[in-house]
Amino acid sequence: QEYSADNPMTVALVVHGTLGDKSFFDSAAAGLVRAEADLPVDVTVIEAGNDRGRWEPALADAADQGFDVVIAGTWEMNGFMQELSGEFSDTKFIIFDDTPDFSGGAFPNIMALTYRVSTAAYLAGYAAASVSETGKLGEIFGVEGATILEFAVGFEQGARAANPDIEIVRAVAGTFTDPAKGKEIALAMFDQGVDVVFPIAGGTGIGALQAARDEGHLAVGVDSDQAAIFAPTDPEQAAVILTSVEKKIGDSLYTALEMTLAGDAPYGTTQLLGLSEGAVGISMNEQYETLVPEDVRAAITDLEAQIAAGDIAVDSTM
Amino acid sequence: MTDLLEVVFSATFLITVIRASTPLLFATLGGLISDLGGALNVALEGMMLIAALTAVVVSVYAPWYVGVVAGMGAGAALGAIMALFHLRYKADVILVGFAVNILAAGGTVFALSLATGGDKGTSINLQSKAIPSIDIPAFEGIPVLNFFTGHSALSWLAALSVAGIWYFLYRTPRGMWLRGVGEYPAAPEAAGIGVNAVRAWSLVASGALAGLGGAQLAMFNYIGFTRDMTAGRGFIALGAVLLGARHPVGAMLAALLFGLFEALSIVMPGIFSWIPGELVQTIPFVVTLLALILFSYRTQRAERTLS
Amino acid sequence: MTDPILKATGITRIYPGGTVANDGVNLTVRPGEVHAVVGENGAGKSTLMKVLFGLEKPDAGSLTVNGQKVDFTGPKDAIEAGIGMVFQHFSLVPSFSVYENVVLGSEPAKGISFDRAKAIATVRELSQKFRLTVDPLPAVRRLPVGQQQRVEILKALYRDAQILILDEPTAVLAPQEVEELFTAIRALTAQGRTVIFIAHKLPEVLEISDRITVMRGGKTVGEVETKDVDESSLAAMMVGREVSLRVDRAATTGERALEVKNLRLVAGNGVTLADDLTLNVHHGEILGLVGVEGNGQAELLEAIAGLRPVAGGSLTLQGTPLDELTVLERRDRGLASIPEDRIAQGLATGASVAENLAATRLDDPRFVRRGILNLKGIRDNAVALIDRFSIRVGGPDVDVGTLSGGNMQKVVVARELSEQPQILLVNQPTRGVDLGATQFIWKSITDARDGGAAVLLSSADLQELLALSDRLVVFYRGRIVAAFVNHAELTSETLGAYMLGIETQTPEAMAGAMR
Amino acid sequence: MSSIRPASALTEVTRVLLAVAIALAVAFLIVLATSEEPIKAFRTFLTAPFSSNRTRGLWIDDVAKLTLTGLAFSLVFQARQFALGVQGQVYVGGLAASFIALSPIGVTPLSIPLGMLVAMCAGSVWGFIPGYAKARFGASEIVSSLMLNYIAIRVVNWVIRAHLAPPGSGQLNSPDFPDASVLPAIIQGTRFDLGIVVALVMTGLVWFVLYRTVWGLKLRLVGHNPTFAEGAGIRANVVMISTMTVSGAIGGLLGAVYVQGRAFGRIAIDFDGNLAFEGILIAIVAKSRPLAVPVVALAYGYLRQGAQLMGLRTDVPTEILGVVQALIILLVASSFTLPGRAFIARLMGRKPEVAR
Ligand SMILES: Nc1ncnc2c1ncn2[C@@H]1O[C@H](COP(=O)(O)OP(=O)(O)OP(=O)(O)O)[C@@H](O)[C@H]1O
Ligand SMILES: Nc1ncnc2c1ncn2[C@@H]1O[C@H](COP(=O)(O)OP(=O)(O)OP(=O)(O)O)[C@@H](O)[C@H]1O
Ligand SMILES: [Mg+2]
Ligand SMILES: [Mg+2]
Repeated sequence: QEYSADNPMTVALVVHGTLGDKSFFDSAAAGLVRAEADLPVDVTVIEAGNDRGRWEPALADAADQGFDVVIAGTWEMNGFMQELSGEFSDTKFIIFDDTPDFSGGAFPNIMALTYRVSTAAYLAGYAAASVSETGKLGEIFGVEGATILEFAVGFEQGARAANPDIEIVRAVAGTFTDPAKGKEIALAMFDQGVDVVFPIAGGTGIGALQAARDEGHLAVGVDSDQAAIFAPTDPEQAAVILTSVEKKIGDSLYTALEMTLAGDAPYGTTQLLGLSEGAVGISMNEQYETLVPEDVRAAITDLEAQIAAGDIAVDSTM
Repeated sequence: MTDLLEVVFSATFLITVIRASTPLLFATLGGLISDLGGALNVALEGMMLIAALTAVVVSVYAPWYVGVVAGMGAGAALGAIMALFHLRYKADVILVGFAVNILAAGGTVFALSLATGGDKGTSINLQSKAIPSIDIPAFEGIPVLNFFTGHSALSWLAALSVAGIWYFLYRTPRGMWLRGVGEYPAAPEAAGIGVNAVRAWSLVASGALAGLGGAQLAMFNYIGFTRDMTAGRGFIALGAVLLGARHPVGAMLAALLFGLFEALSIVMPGIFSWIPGELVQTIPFVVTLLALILFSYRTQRAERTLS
Repeated sequence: MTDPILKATGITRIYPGGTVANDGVNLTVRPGEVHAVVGENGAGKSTLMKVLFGLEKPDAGSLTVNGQKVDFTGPKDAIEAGIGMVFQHFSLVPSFSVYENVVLGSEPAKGISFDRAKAIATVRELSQKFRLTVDPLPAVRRLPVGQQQRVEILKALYRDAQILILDEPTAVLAPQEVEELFTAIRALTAQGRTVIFIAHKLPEVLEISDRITVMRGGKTVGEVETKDVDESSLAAMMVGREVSLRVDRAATTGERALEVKNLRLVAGNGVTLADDLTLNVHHGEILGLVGVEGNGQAELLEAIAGLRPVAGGSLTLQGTPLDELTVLERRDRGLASIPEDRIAQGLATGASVAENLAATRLDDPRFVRRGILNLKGIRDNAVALIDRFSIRVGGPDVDVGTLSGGNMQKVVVARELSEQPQILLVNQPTRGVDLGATQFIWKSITDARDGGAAVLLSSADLQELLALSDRLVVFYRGRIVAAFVNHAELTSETLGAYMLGIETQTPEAMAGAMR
Repeated sequence: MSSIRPASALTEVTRVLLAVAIALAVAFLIVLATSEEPIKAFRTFLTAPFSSNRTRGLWIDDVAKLTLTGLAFSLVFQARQFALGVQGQVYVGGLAASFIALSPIGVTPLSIPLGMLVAMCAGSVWGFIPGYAKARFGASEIVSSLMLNYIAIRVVNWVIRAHLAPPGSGQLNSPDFPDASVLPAIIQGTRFDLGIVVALVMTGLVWFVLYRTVWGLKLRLVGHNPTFAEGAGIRANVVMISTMTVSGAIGGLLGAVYVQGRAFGRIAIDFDGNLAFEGILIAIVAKSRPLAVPVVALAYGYLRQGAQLMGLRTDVPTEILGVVQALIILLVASSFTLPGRAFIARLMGRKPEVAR
């Protein structure tokens, strides 16, 4: 089928939560907005909200409404998508951050995008441990979920690579929506000697970033280039984010739509995207250059190459 | 264990306790005022939430104190709405309170998305302001005295409010009216006091205080608004009212107790990493429950003693 | 003839629900007089007073005070016009002190603070001036009823009331206290104040008032000079017919039914409510419990009913110790109870008449089989009782809360007396109930007695006690201070002296009346 | 509380309909002011739930759940208790049912009934605690039941994450239940499952228990006047505790219907989506009458589903439903016809109406 500006491909992104997390979903939505501007696609973002009971209906509703491509993310939506893919065999589905089991030619209309995010987190962990003066890092989790731990294992491995004696404390906030709590946790961590925090906790994590700003400590951003997000409105906040572990969901979705339009998208397979594909990485921005010393940056560039080449095996939960 | 003790007795921990207690204390005082007037205010949660959003949005365009006053005003307005439905239209005050909570849960997200242009999670693309902390450099580093520096301006206001409310309740005529209305409304009614007016004002004051709590939460504890950011604090405050034996000083002690446990639940994961996070998070609620039972038991006995 | 200080013309008040409580009522009160308003229950007296005090807005009619037409929107306006009111039910904040209650609403202030010293001094001064002795400092809930009433009057005087409305002030007082109240009323009128006085006891009305307005069925049926009427002519005006409230006393009494020995009742804090109570009640007699409210009679009844723990001594029912039995087990043994407050204790308003009539017998196979309700049985029972006790009600399924007070009381009486009880506890059976219903309830109680019930009767109305009881015991401060076998010469004055602790019987005299 | 006033059924229904109409009108005004496509949005709101088998299934699934929570609240409200613990009971009940489903019994036909039974037991324990705390210590059931909700949610979430989720997956839900542990669908491929039957049976049961058994009569008498009930030989405390316990069992059952239902068929963290609380609204509008509960749930479930589909398909956020809910509660709970009544009752010497 040929799509054109007059007859665009209709695409729905089903967000199982809401936009405004400044990381995960916003990144996906931003990629699609870019796609809408550049490509003959018509994008609708559907926010399913935080009620788990509504996620499956939201996805089904999108399929039901006849969108050409339906996109959703993570293991939370994976199962629902697998169930729907049979009923809506003419619809194309893209799942990011998780994959179904394609063996035996199952799910020919699903394309999975997964990210070796631990590789990027490795680099961030290396940077964080290198700039830490106290030798103590803190991680704040929204919940102890798979996607969250994928960041943590890489981050911790990288940190140890930089400083074998590094001490890392973990805390679980139990929520992605309580920034006050994230802030308190970070403040408590700073009080216990932590000087770099890595919040992987959505809105809760934003509170932790704010604590770093207020206390003059450092933080590592997550999912998107969070320094860039804050720079226009809150430069002080941006100035303490030494780098971010980016999962370039938006970019990868853009590419996936491009391929779909061109007709060469590998539906029925998993795309494992890592450092070499540019789908994950750390933000090498102005703040990074200021906060991370020259020699560490050089070492990181080196490590990046080694990981890409497979010389360093980075842990993964997947 | 020694780690825990070390942390607990540090000045920063005490400051954390004060910070965590301040929103609770305001809400508790709010609950106290309306409870003494005879109306149990279960809407503290919703009032705080709406006040938090109002404070944040207003402080984008105005100085911080205007934001605080706006939050207070939003709470007071909700109190007035409650008064209208409860007193004028005779709706049960608990139901009215729940209506306010439901309105707040949905309405704030709706309003936030309008204010931020579609953001339903947080207000971080709004540049809201913070309540300044009052630092006394001379005290820093001096044991005991360092406890008095670095608190939010509203924490001091909260402490003053405790004294003010105590004075109001037990030393002024209007305070006497309020207590009389709560205890036996027929008496002030017959004395020509507008019972409904007193109740209405108590709800408005209750809302204003809860509003201050919301402002502190969104302009100091965390700077900005996120959905459901009150996270049950309004209900804990309700427990604190009962726990504080319906007295402002008791309310303060109860709020501090909860602040203490909230702060503990924050530092504990760093120290006892083996305890699951979810279980640590139950601490404030378990403490509320146990304290409630204990105090109810004691007041029950005290009341028997009186009759 | 002086100009009236207060004049109500054509007052009509229709309550939501359609009760015409006042129907074109006229009232003229002259300065410095004691003006009594009398009428049966529900005649509309209280409603009229509430209109005078601004608590009810009349649907029609007008009020003038001192020749000025007034239109009250609330008690505040009435107070400003110089009207004070003491309610049938006191309006005092229990935990507040006497002086706080007196000044509540118009407190003396120093700056923004309440000026306690001044309040206390003012209250002292007022109580001396009007001979209403009361200590300003204690909390009112610690005061006896008579003193609480003085606080109420002081409240009105503190607001400089020129016209003082007293709604049934004597109902709760012992005869001696009534005398004290009358002294105070005379002191008031001597100083130029006017008093409007409502009472059901006609001798009192005749003693204290100068003029009387009689109401019936929401209308004024006449205004007379007190000196021109006597008790029977007044009663005839009120009721519209002759009434007699005579009952026959029991000639014989049977077995001992209930033994109370050295009973001690204690509040939760250890304060003694009653001590060393010893008395017996026999089948076929009515034992009257005399005493000012709050002297332990009600607590004794509660203890017998099983609603209050016993701290010492014993209660024995036909030889069985009562203290191990639950409320239900006591009821199964034939205990029945007509409690003091029908709405608070006697009924489940909101449930139907039929459900209320069955509520105390939920183990009766007529009503419940294997935990399942027998709706027909419950209904049939109600239909029968409604008929037998002539309860005025639309049907057994009507919500009991919509009945009039007298009919509510009949529901309670019907339930408790539907089966012949062995022990009957009765507290204030006719409070707020009119003559017709009173007659019926008295008859029901004496019928139960004649059927063999041992009856304990407590009432604030001494006439009621004297009319019904075979024997009487007097309570004072939780102890029994006197006992009498009822006889024609026994007067309420005699009883009153014991009730107030002015006199105490010798143990021998008491033993004579203690069977 | 509700249902004190004797008002004819007809005026009651009129009042509720008026309240709903006003609430919808306000919602429409808000949509008009904020949406780019107000007409489409509002049409979606009002028609979408009935548009397909799938959406009808969603609607009926909600109705089943709303009915159960409405019943649980009605029961405690009839006894004049303000216990708000249904949410916590849903969690412990859901967890209990999941244990059965994930055990070897899970593949047998026994799984569903046994799961429901165990869930009811768990829920009743959770209902018993505030009841006992109130009867024995006088602890406010409002506060204690809310605290128990928070505790249940967190503890259950922990069990799911740490013990039920497939090890190492980092997922926040259990594996899917075996088919024998999932309620059969009544309309294939939709959420229209056995849950609605369970809810309707429960409605009949609650009605029967309340109006046809002696326990129900005692419960209502205690609700009307506990002092009187004591004097009549009914042990009010026992009734109070048992009421909260039974209501807890219904809450637990709802938990089972949640996890066994076609919507889930497994247990996940935070699974109730705050629906349990909406039972308060159902109970209020139904005046705590069990037979009215499913009717109210049917109508309210429709609005709820409409709001959600509007949230998915248009630019109007689902959260507008909060405004509609709040208005309905306010308007239904208010009395516009009898102002000043409580005040008169007070002066007539009736007990002053205490706030609760
Ligand atoms: N608030 C009310 N609502 C409806 N009806 C009422 C109300 N108050 C009183 N009534 C009714 O109005 C009538 C007059 O009552 P009112 O209290 O004035 O009588 P009363 O003469 O004072 O009687 P009592 O001697 O018993 O005090 C009665 O039928 C009563 O039931
Ligand atoms: N507080 C009240 N609210 C509403 N209606 C009331 C109230 N009090 C009384 N009524 C109604 O007023 C009417 C008259 O009451 P009232 O007590 O005068 O009855 P009654 O005709 O004198 O009967 P009885 O002789 O049994 O007292 C009754 O129908 C009663 O339902
Ligand atoms: Mg009457
Ligand atoms: Mg009267």
